[in-house]
Amino acid sequence: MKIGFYPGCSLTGSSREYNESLLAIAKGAGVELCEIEDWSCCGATAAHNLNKELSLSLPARNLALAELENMDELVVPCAACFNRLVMTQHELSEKEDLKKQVSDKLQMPLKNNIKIVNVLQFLEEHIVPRLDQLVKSPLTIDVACYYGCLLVRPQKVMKNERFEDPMLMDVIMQKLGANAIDWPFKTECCGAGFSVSKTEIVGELSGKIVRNATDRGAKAIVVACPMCHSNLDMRRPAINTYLNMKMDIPVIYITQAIALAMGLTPRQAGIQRHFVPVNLTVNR
Amino acid sequence: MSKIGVFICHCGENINATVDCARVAKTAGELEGVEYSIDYKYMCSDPGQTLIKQAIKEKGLTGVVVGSCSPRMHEPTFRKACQEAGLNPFMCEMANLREHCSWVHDKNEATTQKAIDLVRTLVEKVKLNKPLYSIKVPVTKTALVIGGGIAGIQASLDIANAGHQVILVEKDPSIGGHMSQLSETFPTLDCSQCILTPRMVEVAQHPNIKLLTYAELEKLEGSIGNFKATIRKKAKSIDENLCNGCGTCTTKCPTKKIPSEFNTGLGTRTAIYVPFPQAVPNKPVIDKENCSYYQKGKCKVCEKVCPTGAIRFDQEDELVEIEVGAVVIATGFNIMQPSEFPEYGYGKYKDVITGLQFERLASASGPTLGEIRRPSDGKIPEKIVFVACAGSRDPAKGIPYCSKICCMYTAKHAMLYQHKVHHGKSYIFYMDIRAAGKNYEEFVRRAIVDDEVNYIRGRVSKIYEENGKLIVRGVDTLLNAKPVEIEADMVVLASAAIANPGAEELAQKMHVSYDSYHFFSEAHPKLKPVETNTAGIFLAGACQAPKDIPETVSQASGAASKAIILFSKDELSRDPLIAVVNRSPAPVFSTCVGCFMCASACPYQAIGEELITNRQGKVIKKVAKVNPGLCQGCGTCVAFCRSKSIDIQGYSNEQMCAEVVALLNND
Amino acid sequence: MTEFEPKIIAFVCNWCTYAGADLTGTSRIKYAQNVKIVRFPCTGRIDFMLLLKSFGEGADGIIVSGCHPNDCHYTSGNFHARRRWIMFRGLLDMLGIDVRRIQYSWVSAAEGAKWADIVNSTVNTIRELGPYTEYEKVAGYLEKEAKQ
Amino acid sequence: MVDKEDLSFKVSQITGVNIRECYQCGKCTAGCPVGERMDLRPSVIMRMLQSEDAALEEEILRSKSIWLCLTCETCYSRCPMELDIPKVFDYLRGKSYSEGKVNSESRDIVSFHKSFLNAVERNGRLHEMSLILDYKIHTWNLFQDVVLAPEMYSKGKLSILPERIKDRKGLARLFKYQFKKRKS
Amino acid sequence: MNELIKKAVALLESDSVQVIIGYAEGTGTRTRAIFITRTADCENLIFDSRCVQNLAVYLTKSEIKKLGKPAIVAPIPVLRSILQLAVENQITENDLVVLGITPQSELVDFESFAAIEAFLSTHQIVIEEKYQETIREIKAMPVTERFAYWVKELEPCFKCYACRAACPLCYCTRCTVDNNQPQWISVASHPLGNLEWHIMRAMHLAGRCTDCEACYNACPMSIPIHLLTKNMLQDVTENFGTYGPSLDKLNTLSSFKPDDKESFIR
Repeated sequence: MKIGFYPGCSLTGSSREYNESLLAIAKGAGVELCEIEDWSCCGATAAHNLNKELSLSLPARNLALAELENMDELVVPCAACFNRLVMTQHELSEKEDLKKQVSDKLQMPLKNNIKIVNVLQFLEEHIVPRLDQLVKSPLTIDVACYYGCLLVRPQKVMKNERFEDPMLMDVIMQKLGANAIDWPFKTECCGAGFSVSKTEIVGELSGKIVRNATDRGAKAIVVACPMCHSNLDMRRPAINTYLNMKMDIPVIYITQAIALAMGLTPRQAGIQRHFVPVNLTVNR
Repeated sequence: MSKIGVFICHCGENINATVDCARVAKTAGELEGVEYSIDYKYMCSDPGQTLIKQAIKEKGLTGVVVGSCSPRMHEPTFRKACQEAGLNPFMCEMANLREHCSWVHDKNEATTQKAIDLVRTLVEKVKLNKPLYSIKVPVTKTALVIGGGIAGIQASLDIANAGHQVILVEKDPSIGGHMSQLSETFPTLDCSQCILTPRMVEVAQHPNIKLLTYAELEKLEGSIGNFKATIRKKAKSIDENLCNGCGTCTTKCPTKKIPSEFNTGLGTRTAIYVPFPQAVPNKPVIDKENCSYYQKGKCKVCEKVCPTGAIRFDQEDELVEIEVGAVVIATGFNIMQPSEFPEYGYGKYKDVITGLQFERLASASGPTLGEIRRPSDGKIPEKIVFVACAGSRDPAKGIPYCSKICCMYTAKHAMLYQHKVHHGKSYIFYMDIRAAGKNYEEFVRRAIVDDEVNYIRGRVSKIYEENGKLIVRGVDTLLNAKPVEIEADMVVLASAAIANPGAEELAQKMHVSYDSYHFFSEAHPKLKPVETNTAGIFLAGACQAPKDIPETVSQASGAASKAIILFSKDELSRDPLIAVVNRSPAPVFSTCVGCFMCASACPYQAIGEELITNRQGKVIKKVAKVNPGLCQGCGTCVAFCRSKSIDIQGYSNEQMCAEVVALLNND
Repeated sequence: MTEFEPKIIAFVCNWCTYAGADLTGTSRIKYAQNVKIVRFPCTGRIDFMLLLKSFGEGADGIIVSGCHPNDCHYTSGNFHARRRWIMFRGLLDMLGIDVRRIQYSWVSAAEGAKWADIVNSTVNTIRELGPYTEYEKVAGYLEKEAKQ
Repeated sequence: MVDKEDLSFKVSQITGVNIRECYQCGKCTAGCPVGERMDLRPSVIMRMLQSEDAALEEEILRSKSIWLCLTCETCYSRCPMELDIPKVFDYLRGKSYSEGKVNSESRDIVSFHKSFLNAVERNGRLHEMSLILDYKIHTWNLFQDVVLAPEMYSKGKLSILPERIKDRKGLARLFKYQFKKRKS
Repeated sequence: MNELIKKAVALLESDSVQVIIGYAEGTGTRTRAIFITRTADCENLIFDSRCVQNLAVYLTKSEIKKLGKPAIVAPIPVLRSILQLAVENQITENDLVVLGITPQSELVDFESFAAIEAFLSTHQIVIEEKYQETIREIKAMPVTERFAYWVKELEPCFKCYACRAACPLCYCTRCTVDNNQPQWISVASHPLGNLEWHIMRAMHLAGRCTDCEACYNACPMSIPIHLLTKNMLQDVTENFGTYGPSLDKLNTLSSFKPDDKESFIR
């Protein structure tokens, strides 16, 4: 089985540590990820908001490339890219004429049937079954698993049974030895694409999330989305301004948590790249 | 030879405006076997009917075709007219020249030609009609009432008071239903149990009512006037004749932590229990699922303490067969399940409760003795939020309909809360206030104006807990859709009324139809609101659709009166349009080969066996036989029979074939 | 040459579609005259032999209609009918009898407009398919015989 | 002049969302993370579309709300009528943008999106540094985030040189391309 | 098949049965059905691959019934027919002794019909690939061409009803084709009458036919009427799941599921 890999732009830049930690655990677990040759940006919210055509053709280009490389499934760790790819696949599968138009423009065949998986689905299928052997130093802290919007919505396409209270990440964290707390902000929005243009909105929305996690005793917030991460971590000054207090709860990627539990060094997991210092040695 | 009379009705101008009635009559008159043909302005009028009657007598007609409106309209009229003139009523057929012709086509040659075709078709059919005679069926004057809530209680008392026997079957250990759980009732705020319990006692003491609690319908066979019901009496594990209801066993039972169904999980009960103090019958049952003896083989405390020796651990379910003439279904409703509200945290947060749970909190007989205390810590909530339409009018949750009772009980809940917690603040999120009923609107206004309940028009999107408060995120659509956040101590969801689990299965057992939400369907939404599609089975209360107490009681009395009307005659007369298995001279006797596939296709189990014996009494053939009391005349067996050995009177193979041939050969 | 007027026979149950067609009338919704109704107690009663007979007698098209699933007055006649139609349709298709010439439908007593729509669309379909000459040729032997 | 086939009709036609199904319960607004900040809240916009009033429709296209929407889909996931409000907003944004009706206070959001697409058009992948520079030039918002950049760089989160894809010709084709327009 | 002969002798000697229905040498290389009432004739019994006639047809014939209780030599197609006849209330377990024969030509005893069903569950009806192919080809024809094909195929039929006589499931006292009130189908062997007859025959076998091919083997004109029933068999499997006679399953057409799927009802 050939597992394709679409990193997306963030993972080559501001979310480099997400990429590093994912590849590190895949390697550690002996799972090969094949990066799509010459992949391009999915268009993100920008194309989605301004240019309907691009919002379909950009993701479709990557799907077509993955098909050309005969990939059986495609891992898309960035939740935003994942959402765009899945939504594109969904829309094109419902509209045959549109699919043909896009395929013509790409000058590539498009079967539009590749299985697209997000990082949690990937972990569940390929890493979780091996966790028993892989976990060397269990994490013994209380964590708040934060899913954000893009992994669970729209419910009709994502088909998550517990879209108000997803549990997949919680289950993985429990397997790493951590205690995933029950909290109500799992799927609240962090402010997403407004990081640069409306930073004060991010401050408020992410602030509420950070505050609730802290209030409920979490010692770290675990995420699976570069946008969520940059808003909760890099935008901490805006958060602190909104909350009028200094919050120091760290935000880590689920892949980093696994990497650490597997005994990789914090540097291998890319922890040093965070704005909010990470110290996970606090015992419960 | 056939002597058919054809009578073409103009229906004023209704038919004649587009169909040339005179020509239809004239053309029909030329058909072979037609003795007499005429058109007339109003065939259903007295003179019109006289025309038919006279023709029957004077011309010696053997069959009649009336070309007029739909047979669904006037077939009984014209058949009766024929009968009065001495012609067997089943020798009369109708051609539908109005609904199926003149009203749906423009005036032209093709329309008249179609009318001629329709008349010719029915003429060919009627030539093959045979005189038929109504079937008389005796009536068993006992009613089966299923469900012992207020609907079943009312229906039982009405039928019993009319002098007929009633068997009331209730699945729980006590009758009383949801009404017994309610605190006070809108719009008068009288205590629910105070008005209900006298009725419950009346049922128990009525000489004409036989009460079977802890029992369920297992099977229903037969048809109107003569049903045979099998009732499963679940083992109560006590001898009811010996038990005197002293209650020693329930106080001594060591298993005490079972969530009480009656108190909607807000209180507990023992394994041997009486659901509530006023229960009828006031005798306990053992809940086998939770009893230590049944589960682990040890205990028997109840047996030791019982002064009359009434405990029977070895009791088994008992099946009893009863014969009844009518059935009233009064199985009530249920409320939507907690798992359906993930965004409201129901099931996750203890202080998010349903309206029914609030009823128990507000009830003087409830777990808090009528004080409004929240389930998590027993504190009196200072701020309480009611959410109307929790599930109702919500297609995404599978319930597009309005549950009808929530607007009123939510107003009542807020009112009761304000009466009991004077300094408290209450909020109701609502979409519309539906208060159509006597004194209902006034009641809601009182809640708003006098009791200062805050009505906020908008739905709640999410409820979550933060710092010990329930944060309710809603909206006020009347303030330019301003988002509203309330920090509440308790939230009450007016969760949707849904059909009882098992309603579908019960409907199938009784062959009554049900809607897509599993509420039982009435025979006609306007004119037959208490009848079902199955004759002799009637509906009462919320099993048909959500409804409040006054409406339920009215419908129950309606259903009861339908049963009483049925019982007012000693025998029923039914149309003889039923299936028959053919008979032929020896040695064939019948062309039926006895494969009995018709029997498995019959929806009414109306097909049985008949043994054909020779003179020495030796069985020479086993063939199918239709029970005329059970057959409803659908004809499924007829279409299925390979050798055409079974046929249906009034729609026989010959008749239908003749119609097809006549209809298609018009040149 | 006059336009081809399809001859269409409709087999309907008394409780749903017949009543639905009555409602079409009461609602004064117009439809083509080509379709003529034969009333049956239930779709369960509609024998496949009658459908066959109809083609033999020169029908260009057939409509078979009854209560929606779960709405049958006799609770299950329409379910039996549906199975029979599935099998019959498969057989006819195998034999090259044009299944497009038989329109099956569920029309309830409340669906007056749907009945008109079924009638009109069936008439249009049959109009497009033209007279059922292939079958007529086969059935024609009968007439020839009769004439001889 | 009121065009009977105007906005609400087109919305329904193109998005497949039947505006008439909205019964104004407000659950979308109640759950919207930016509902407080919106000038026209989701349920109000739905109501305005139902009105078929050209003046109100114009107001929608010029509103801040459509640009404030985060497309978090919370409204859609909880809507009792299962109306895809985000899809409606997508359409409204597209229309507002193409007709030059973007609210002046929302131009920074649009500028950001434009800068983003510019950056992608150049290289095929997003180069965050270029994006931020481009955005700053277009909005004259030169000092925003000035503190973040050095730290990002020091943590290895900003690369100076962009990554470029090989098939830039194919990419250019996509950027030029417009779907065959439906009859409008 | 000495074992078979021994068994037959024993059955007749003990008077457990009065007649053995089996196969014997016929003219030329063909085999024929024999009805043995005397032990002496038992040695005529044979069984080999040439014995393809479906003997179950005799179980419902009154002439055979008169001879007394039968034992029947039953290879797989016969076993299937026996089971279907049992389902249709035409025979009971006490009415006959079944001398089952496996595909390896071994003799098996069956205590009950249920045992036959259990045995047959490991020998499901399978439509051979060559027939599937032919059916696919026919169905691929344009509809008018397909109709013409069948009209032509059915043309040689002269309504000898050998197909009916050979079919174990055509046991009606009076066939509908012989019913003239009403005249359901044209009796003459012209194209319409032939078409109607074969449609009716196939429909009457819907969900019942056990694919023994006796009809086709009996047809003097070798009309491929078995393709019609094989096609129906495929339709049954496709639409309603598994196929084959079963004691506790209701017949395909006299039963239903509320969620039966179709795509053609509007």
